[in-house]
Amino acid sequence: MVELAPRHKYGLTLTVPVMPASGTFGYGDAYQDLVDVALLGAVVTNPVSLRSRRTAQGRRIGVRGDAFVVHTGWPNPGLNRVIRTYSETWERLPIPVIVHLLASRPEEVAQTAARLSGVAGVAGIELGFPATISVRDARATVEAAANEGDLPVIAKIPFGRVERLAPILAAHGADALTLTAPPRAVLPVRDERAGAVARFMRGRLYGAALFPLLLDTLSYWARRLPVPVIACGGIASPEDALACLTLGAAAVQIDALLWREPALLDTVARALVQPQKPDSVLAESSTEQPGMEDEE
Amino acid sequence: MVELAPRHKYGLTLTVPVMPASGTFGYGDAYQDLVDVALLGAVVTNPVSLRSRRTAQGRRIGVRGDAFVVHTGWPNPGLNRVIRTYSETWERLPIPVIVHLLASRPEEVAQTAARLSGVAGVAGIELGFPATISVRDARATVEAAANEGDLPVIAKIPFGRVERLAPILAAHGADALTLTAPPRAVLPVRDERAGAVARFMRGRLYGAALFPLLLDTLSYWARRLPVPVIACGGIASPEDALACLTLGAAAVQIDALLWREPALLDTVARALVQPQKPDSVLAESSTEQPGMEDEE
Amino acid sequence: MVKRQTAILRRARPAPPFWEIHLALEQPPEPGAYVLADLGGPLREPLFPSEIDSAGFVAAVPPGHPALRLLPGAEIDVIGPLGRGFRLNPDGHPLARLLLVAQVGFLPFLQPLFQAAPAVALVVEATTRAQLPAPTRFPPTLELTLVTLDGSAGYLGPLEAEGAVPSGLERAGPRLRELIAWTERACFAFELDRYPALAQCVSEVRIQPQADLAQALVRVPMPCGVGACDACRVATQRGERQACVDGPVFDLLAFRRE
Amino acid sequence: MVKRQTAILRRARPAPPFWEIHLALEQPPEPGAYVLADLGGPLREPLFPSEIDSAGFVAAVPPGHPALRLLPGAEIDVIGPLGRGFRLNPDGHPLARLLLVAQVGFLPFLQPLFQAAPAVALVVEATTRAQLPAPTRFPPTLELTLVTLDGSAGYLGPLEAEGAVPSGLERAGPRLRELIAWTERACFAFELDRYPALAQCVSEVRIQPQADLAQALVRVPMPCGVGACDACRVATQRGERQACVDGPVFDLLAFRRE
Ligand SMILES: Cc1cc2nc3c(=O)[nH]c(=O)nc-3n(C[C@H](O)[C@H](O)[C@H](O)COP(=O)(O)OP(=O)(O)OC[C@H]3O[C@@H](n4cnc5c(N)ncnc54)[C@H](O)[C@@H]3O)c2cc1C
Ligand SMILES: Cc1cc2nc3c(=O)[nH]c(=O)nc-3n(C[C@H](O)[C@H](O)[C@H](O)COP(=O)(O)OP(=O)(O)OC[C@H]3O[C@@H](n4cnc5c(N)ncnc54)[C@H](O)[C@@H]3O)c2cc1C
Ligand SMILES: Cc1cc2nc3c(=O)[nH]c(=O)nc-3n(C[C@H](O)[C@H](O)[C@H](O)COP(=O)(O)O)c2cc1C
Ligand SMILES: Cc1cc2nc3c(=O)[nH]c(=O)nc-3n(C[C@H](O)[C@H](O)[C@H](O)COP(=O)(O)O)c2cc1C
Ligand code: FES
Ligand code: FES
Repeated sequence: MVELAPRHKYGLTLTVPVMPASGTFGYGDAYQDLVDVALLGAVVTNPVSLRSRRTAQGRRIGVRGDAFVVHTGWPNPGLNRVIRTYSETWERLPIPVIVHLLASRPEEVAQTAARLSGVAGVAGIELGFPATISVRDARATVEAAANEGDLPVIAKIPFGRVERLAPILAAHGADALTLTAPPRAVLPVRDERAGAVARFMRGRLYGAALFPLLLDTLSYWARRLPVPVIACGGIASPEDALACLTLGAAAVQIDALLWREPALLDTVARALVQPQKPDSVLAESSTEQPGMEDEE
Repeated sequence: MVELAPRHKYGLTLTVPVMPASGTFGYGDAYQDLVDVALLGAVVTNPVSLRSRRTAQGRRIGVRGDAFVVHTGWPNPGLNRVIRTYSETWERLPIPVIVHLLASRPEEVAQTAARLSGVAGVAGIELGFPATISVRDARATVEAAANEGDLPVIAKIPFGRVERLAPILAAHGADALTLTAPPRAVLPVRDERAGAVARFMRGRLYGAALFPLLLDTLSYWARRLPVPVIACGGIASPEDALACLTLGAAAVQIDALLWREPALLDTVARALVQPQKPDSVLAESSTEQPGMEDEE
Repeated sequence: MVKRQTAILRRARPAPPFWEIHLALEQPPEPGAYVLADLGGPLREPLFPSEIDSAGFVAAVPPGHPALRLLPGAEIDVIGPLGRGFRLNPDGHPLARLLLVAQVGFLPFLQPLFQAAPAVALVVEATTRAQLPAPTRFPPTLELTLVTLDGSAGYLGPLEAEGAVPSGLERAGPRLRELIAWTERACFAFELDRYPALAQCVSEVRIQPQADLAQALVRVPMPCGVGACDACRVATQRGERQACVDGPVFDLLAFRRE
Repeated sequence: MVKRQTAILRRARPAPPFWEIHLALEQPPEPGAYVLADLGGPLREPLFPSEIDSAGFVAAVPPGHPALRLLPGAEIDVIGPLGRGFRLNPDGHPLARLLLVAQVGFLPFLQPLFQAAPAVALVVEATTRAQLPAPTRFPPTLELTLVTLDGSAGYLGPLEAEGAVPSGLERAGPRLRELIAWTERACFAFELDRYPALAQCVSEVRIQPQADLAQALVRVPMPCGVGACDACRVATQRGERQACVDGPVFDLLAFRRE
């Protein structure tokens, strides 16, 4: 059992500290044939906006070694249609549903959070921000979500903005923080017809190579923030997930690496649900000060 | 021909905009059997400190997919011994030598820069900073290097600190900027004897997967900074190097990927020395506003 | 849909430039449907059947495809079958006449349909003569129409173009329309951006076409295959659809311009 | 040192747990020296010779080693030969007596020396009996001393330990000292952290040892192999040295504690 919203009146309790990351798992039932959601702690939905959004133009996927760039523009049919389409699924799911909201203007987020508070099965909100959002706007957005809805609010911090955003959002209404959203990335696009690199694509970067950056951020921030931290970014195995918990994360999100290996979600969940024996993986260092080989 | 220090009285002119990154190529002659340095624009030395530094304790190398973490502690015998050992090599090399200095206290950097100004073959200084250096210290360090020595000064910006450091250092004496130093990273270390993940290592992350992050940074910053920008981070091919130049970089550094493929340096140099024909790779977008598929 | 380990039975190159990879699979995908295979990259790759047999299916892939790093005997992990393939006899009664239309690189997607009806006509469009497959490669029952963009062989393409042509050449458009008028079903395999104009051709010839009269296979990246990632969305007349689950085969007329 | 393409000639497992990979190479590395091979990972891997022949050399690698992803016939890219290997006859005159001492996992590094002198003694230390190689694997001329850390076979290790032992067991230390007193040259292959104590043993037995009397192969990561990256530095009595170019074989006594 892990409590992701200890300061919230209802709380947000997970039996297992594992969930998919927003944008990778659909709205709850896309993976029903391949993933046993009952083993997970929660489901986080794909991003939802108040009004519908269309798919982005241009190249959607670019592969770079074992990393890849994804560019979708977060298409979705808008809040009301998402609720109409999926509320039955959410009610039926045996685990809490966290709806990821694309944080736009605070008034809109207020409206959205209020609307979601009544929906059965929905146990929390995760807010996603544009990568370059100002501290002021991010704070106003979190406050709006916390004040106008009655659901726990998780803020997903853009990559590279932890220092500036995380402490402030934790102080202004965020019940938990997800560290971090995938980094923004640019990749040359090979135009196969022209046979030359003529354009670039912009998108979010995924890959196991990002995991060492996540651990670096966790190693400094997880124990300095006053709210639970959810680790996200390149987690590729149960050992990775345990390393995140050791460095102070309360839970983990498995991101787009699950597309290659959907079973990763269940595998990680099974590994984390077992009580950790004293001599188990990572146990040596799961103390307050995990064993870094060198302080430098 | 590319001028890396247009504001400097001597300048720093390269015939080809390609060089190895500090920490990957030794002090000039380590790769003499495998790389034809005459093809390169410059050599950047391994980091040098005023006093000698010992090798770091603990695990030095950790591999993560196609990325890897390196932890050396920047061992070096100190400035005077480095000069004694390598000044003949530097004088003999047919290309400019840029000495990378570990930026510690401004007084030390002032001393170091002054000492290097007299050394034959040395055409510039690149300053490296601790990842968490304060803006004030970084600025004082750059000012000290620029005022006390008479060599062009390149500041290598720590990963994730571009926004806060680059504009200020460019305004206070940096003739050029290297974007960026490798990110700090943490990786679980599997203790083979114990058979369990018991510790973590900290170091700098290298890998082709970092290149999309470099391009993202360049796409925004290269044309907004008032000094030439040297691109560094995961460049793995001539196409990558051309993409950097297209996005506004004046030159590129090839980093630790050259360990696997030392020929990469010469390959990139050969590709960049050829005058680019109008219909060549990337030409379509080598305008002021390179073609991003989407502004989002 | 299931996830399972399968083996590569055989690799051959009977029809260059494509390589054929024979995969063992109990429940192979239907024509136009696919499996997602873990071929060692960070994302799975879709494999479409170019032949289906009792052991599994054959995927024909272009040179450089990641599947070619694997040797016969290699075990690979596939998820599938996935997606909706071609729908050839929706009313239950078998087809008499079938039209297949493809750009040459997409020919393997239609290959399992080469003998799907007593009368099958195939239109292949290539940039130039050298890219066209030898007519001997096709079953003799197939009525073949060749089209090149430079007029170096067969009709002059592109298929949807109109207007005057240099003497000695004949436009492909009228021939295509003839075949569309003739057929009971038409299956297209082209880059997505060709479909609006091809849909236009069909709707000009067949005034009140029934649903699925003309079908179009859409090839876009499909990282997840189950409707989770939204990377495969395509715009249709009825709104956006996911190629991975709503397709990859759509009613061609869904791509008509307003 | 050169960079070249080479081929894997053969793969076999005559001496489990190691796999033997036979590489074609005109100028193979000497015993204790190495090549850096591109085996598909982001960093090259060192390959040390366990046998050297006219076609090239054999590298014996443990299970799971990235070289095992490659099949015979595969082309690989190697840089080398690199580093300083064992120095067996510095004065030009051939050795009569040679001592080899290794932890069992490092045995392949010493294998090319098994017949390097008329009289060769080999000391192998393993955790337990099951890890020890069968004596039949060694040339009959080799004088074999087995050591286990749990006393399940041979002498009781570790080699450098002293003090009382349970009855029925015999400490390995005195036997090692005997052999050190006897030999003209001693070659060690252990984890780096064992060398200070082993150096201590040697300096206790041989009062004024000549340089390179005892030599130690150091296995640390060597990403560049040419002295450029400083990842392979090891502390010696004369300051830090680079294992890749100053070693991998060092004078054991350089690792003595002050
Ligand atoms: C050893 C260590 C000491 C630190 N000391 C301080 C401190 O004294 N005061 C403080 O406010 N913060 C400190 N930090 C935190 C650091 O400044 C970053 O805020 C933190 O790494 C999270 O990075 P981010 O906000 O950029 O988010 P991320 O998305 O994690 O950033 C991506 C990467 O950028 C790098 N990065 C970004 N900003 C910085 C930065 N300012 N410094 C170093 N790396 C950065 C990180 O390596 C990170 O991996 C420290 C971090 C570490 C690892
Ligand atoms: C489309 C776009 C619009 C931008 N608009 C502005 C602007 O209006 N004002 C401005 O001052 N800067 C802007 N930036 C710059 C941005 O804030 C970062 O400074 C820049 O990406 C360099 O990142 P870094 O300093 O963290 O260095 P890096 O080492 O490159 O940081 C690593 C990664 O962290 C991410 N990152 C770090 N900080 C930020 C941040 N503040 N915002 C977004 N991503 C970040 C980047 O994605 C980068 O890839 C913009 C960047 C982009 C790509
Ligand atoms: C209103 C708005 C909200 C956003 N919210 C998120 C978010 O929730 N999560 C995120 O990663 N990026 C968010 N972004 C940031 C990105 O800049 C970008 O829109 C998003 O990452 C789309 O990814 P793509 O590259 O797949 O199109 C948001 C952008 C906008 C305009
Ligand atoms: C005085 C000092 C100077 C530093 N200069 C640099 C530098 O020039 N380049 C860099 O990448 N990191 C620099 N660092 C930052 C790092 O925190 C770290 O010391 C360095 O990256 C060592 O890498 P390692 O992980 O291989 O030990 C410096 C640190 C100190 C203490
Ligand atoms: S491939 Fe992921 S939604 Fe279609
Ligand atoms: S391996 Fe790079 S210096 Fe030795």
